[in-house]
Amino acid sequence: MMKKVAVIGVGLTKFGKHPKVSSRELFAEAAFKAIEDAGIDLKDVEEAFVGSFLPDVLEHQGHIAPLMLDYIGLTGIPATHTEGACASSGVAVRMGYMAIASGLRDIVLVAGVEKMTDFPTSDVTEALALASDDLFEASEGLTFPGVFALMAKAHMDKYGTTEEQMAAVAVKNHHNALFNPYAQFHKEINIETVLSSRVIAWPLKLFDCSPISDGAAVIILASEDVAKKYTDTPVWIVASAQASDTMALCEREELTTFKAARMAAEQAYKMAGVKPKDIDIAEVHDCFTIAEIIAYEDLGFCEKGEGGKLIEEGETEIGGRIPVNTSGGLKAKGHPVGATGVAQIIEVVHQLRGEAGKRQVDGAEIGLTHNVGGTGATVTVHILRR
Amino acid sequence: MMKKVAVIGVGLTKFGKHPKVSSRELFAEAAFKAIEDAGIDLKDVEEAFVGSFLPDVLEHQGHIAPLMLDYIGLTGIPATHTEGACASSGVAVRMGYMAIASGLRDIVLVAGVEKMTDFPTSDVTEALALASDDLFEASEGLTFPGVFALMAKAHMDKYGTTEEQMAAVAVKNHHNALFNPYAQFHKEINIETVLSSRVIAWPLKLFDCSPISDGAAVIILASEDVAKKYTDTPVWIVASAQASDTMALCEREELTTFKAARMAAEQAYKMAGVKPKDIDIAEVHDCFTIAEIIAYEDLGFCEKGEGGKLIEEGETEIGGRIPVNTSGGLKAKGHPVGATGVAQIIEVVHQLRGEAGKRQVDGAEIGLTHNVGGTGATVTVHILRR
Amino acid sequence: MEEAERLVKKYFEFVSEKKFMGLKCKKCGAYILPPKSICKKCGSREFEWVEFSGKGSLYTFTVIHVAAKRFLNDAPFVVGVVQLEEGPRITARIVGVDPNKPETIKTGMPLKVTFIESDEKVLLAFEPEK
Amino acid sequence: MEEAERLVKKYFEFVSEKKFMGLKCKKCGAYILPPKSICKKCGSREFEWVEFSGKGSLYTFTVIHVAAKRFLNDAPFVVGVVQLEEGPRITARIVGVDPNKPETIKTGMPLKVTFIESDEKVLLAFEPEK
Ligand SMILES: [Zn+2]
Ligand SMILES: [Zn+2]
Repeated sequence: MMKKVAVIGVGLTKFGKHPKVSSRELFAEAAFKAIEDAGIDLKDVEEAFVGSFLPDVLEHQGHIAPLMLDYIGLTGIPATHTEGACASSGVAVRMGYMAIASGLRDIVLVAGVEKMTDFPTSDVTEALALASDDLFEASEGLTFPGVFALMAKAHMDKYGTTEEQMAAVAVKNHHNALFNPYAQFHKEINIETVLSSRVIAWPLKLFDCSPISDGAAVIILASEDVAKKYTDTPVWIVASAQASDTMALCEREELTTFKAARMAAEQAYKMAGVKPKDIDIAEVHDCFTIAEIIAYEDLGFCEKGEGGKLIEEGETEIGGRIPVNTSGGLKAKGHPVGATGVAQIIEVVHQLRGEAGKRQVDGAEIGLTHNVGGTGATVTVHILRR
Repeated sequence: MMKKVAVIGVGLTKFGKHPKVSSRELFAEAAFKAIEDAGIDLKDVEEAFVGSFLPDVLEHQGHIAPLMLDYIGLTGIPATHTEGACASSGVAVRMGYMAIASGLRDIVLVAGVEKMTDFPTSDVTEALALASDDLFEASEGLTFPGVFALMAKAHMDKYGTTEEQMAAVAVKNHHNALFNPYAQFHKEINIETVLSSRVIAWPLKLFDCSPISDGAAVIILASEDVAKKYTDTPVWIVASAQASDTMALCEREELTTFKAARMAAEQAYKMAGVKPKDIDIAEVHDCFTIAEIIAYEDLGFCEKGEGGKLIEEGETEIGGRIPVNTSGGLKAKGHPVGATGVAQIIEVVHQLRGEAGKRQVDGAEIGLTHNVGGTGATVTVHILRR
Repeated sequence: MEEAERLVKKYFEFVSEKKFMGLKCKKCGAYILPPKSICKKCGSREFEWVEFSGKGSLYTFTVIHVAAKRFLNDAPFVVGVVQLEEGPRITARIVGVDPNKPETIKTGMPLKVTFIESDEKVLLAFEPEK
Repeated sequence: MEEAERLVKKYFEFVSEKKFMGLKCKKCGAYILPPKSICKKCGSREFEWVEFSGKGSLYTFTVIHVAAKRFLNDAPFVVGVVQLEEGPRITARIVGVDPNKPETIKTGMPLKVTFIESDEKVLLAFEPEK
């Protein structure tokens, strides 16, 4: 009953520092690339969804969806801003998917954007803490890295996960980013780099954390009929799932897993009719290294508690059993929070089209994206297929 | 092809000052009322949309959709925060409508919430200016009342609209609010009250402006089959439309009309198969008195330029040809910005069910809501029918 | 009904008086913290305020070195999730331990409630049970 | 292409140097302000920076009495939309008029560009053409 949905165009800015460049300009760069890539005319876009987390707090600008669209000369159509912390644009992708799957629209633009680097680190730290429960957790001094540190410690206690295993995630992702021209970092690191970096929220150190970044990512979604008119290489979104959980960590049954990720993954696998072993590549939400290890487990790439071993054994490297974060991930590609969900989709599209250059995974046919909002209170999972 | 969508439950908090009451608590009060009114079980809700403008800036809390849902004990389901300035929850209603019209969901919760009164007025003024173009207009000192003042002056110049006509909007809406137990103000005023109040942004005075308010509004939407199971008096959403425009006023062709309102209204009338003259009651976005006068014209209740005359002649009073803002409107019911779009739907539901008490419009069958985001860069129009 | 929702404000009023209070479900007897508008166990919305024993154990913790602006002067400090005797867990500052020696802080260690002042407010905290 | 997008920053650099510059579409010749990444008239994305004459007329205006925090010290002040000779309109401070006598400020009155300092920044402003 639901219609098929294709990604027919993608556009990214380089992630990293863009001093004094406003978010509307980052958006425009990515949007024009995506429109050109799709081969559509600007006026063909019928509706738009823009994911962004903190444009009001950081850049002093609210109501950004029509503002962004206007900056590329596109007014009139419905333009909606979705916010789900670091999953703001994963949520936008799902809204765009719904608009087309329902038969309401034929061509939809979905964007993610965030401008973060023109502000002092303590301001950004304070701002990111808005993604945790302000009354009961942030108010006690818990920061956003702190949230994941609490989970890292719980995972270490329960499964014996080590700081070296976490560091290995950063090493792999920095290596992958070497081959991604859009990545913020192009610098190989080793386990020692991570272990000897300064502590941010023990046991997490600077190199366990994704950086503060600016960037925008835009995709053009289309219905089946329209997709076939514009491209011979559509990439199909075969599952779009979203789940929620408590905001406060103290209310979770367990602190070694994201329940919302497990729920969204289960729904997505069912919707796509595939199993974890069928996934060829995955872009997962490694905002902190521990998050990638937990993602392996939540997505069924390994058993619960085996995530540390999976990275240690190289199974998630390019060339391994299930390459994860070929783009460099949030850790090395960069993490302009609102842009991440769409950027993950773009990396999978590049891989499934065979356009990923030196980081290409041969024969990749099915890819998955996993976008975690804030403390894990929102998670979206998408499965794409060429 | 799209399925029919009904409103089967509504819940409101009183609008006004709720010192130190957090937005999650306001939400909970409205949500439980709506769930009880619908007669459903909490667990029947399949998805939720929460509209809010500035929870991060004002209340220091981001990622509010899952947070709110968790506070009423509802985790797991997708929970999405939409932001469209003062149309944040008008947009949420449209997302909820889409989720059901598409056949994806049978029961959806749609909320609007805003907590504004615990903060100094200059902070709130600064915050509300986030709804205008920060780089090119707010940065020059233009405030949010200032945006509507620019339009008021243009309307006065072009059509001879008077300060007395604008004042009459406030007088009517304060009168209507006398009979609305949820309204912030229960105080009759007269033309002189408005004209003699202090200037906020000339020619707009204090009583031309809607107040700063706290409040929450929740509705339960259902598909046709499910609606019939729960209620004998469903109210159908027969049109849901949204349009966008430039953010900056200086880029608009005209400053005496909201193009996005005209576009959304045209689509809504077409979708519902009705004409302006068929509308029995309307809740329109009177954030400032001039906005209601322009709304009359944009919605086709009178010719362009005749809005001032329409209020002057009493046509929009209860008992007039087309009663507008029977609830008291934003002006007297209050305007917790993110809650307004859903609250408008609720007033129309009360009227169409015949539950509006002393402000009831006899025999009302078709109602319209008109929710303007920020400078008019987003407008949603909904048409409901009993 | 409106008053029943105002639980968060009440909770923090207790904290500011250095009282560690929580909710108890009138229907099923479950203890609830942080305050919620509904008992997740049984769906009841009838509660009473009860004083918690303040006893618990350390479930997990972190040491914050890079703090948000309002807590810059406190860093480094320990934040932990505390398993309370009554059933719920709560996130709080952990004091009386050395933030510079995290290896000496043991999950599972017994704790008792205390209160500290930071950011001009009273914060909930726990310290090792002697 | 990436550089072509950085128009906003450039515009404000000009303003800070007290130069009133705008875009001119290389294809259709339309003047564009505020800067946009595309010409709305013809869809072109090729522009050149040109100095605007700074002449225009008052299209509409307001007097801000209750200002945002950063402009509290400026109030009351006049903000107007100015119809520029080149075609576009721009929102700016209007100076050289009496904010306490709005009835003396006439829409349609001829204006010329000037610059003022407020909030530690240079702001675009217009004043009556003598
Ligand atoms: Zn209970
Ligand atoms: Zn042109």
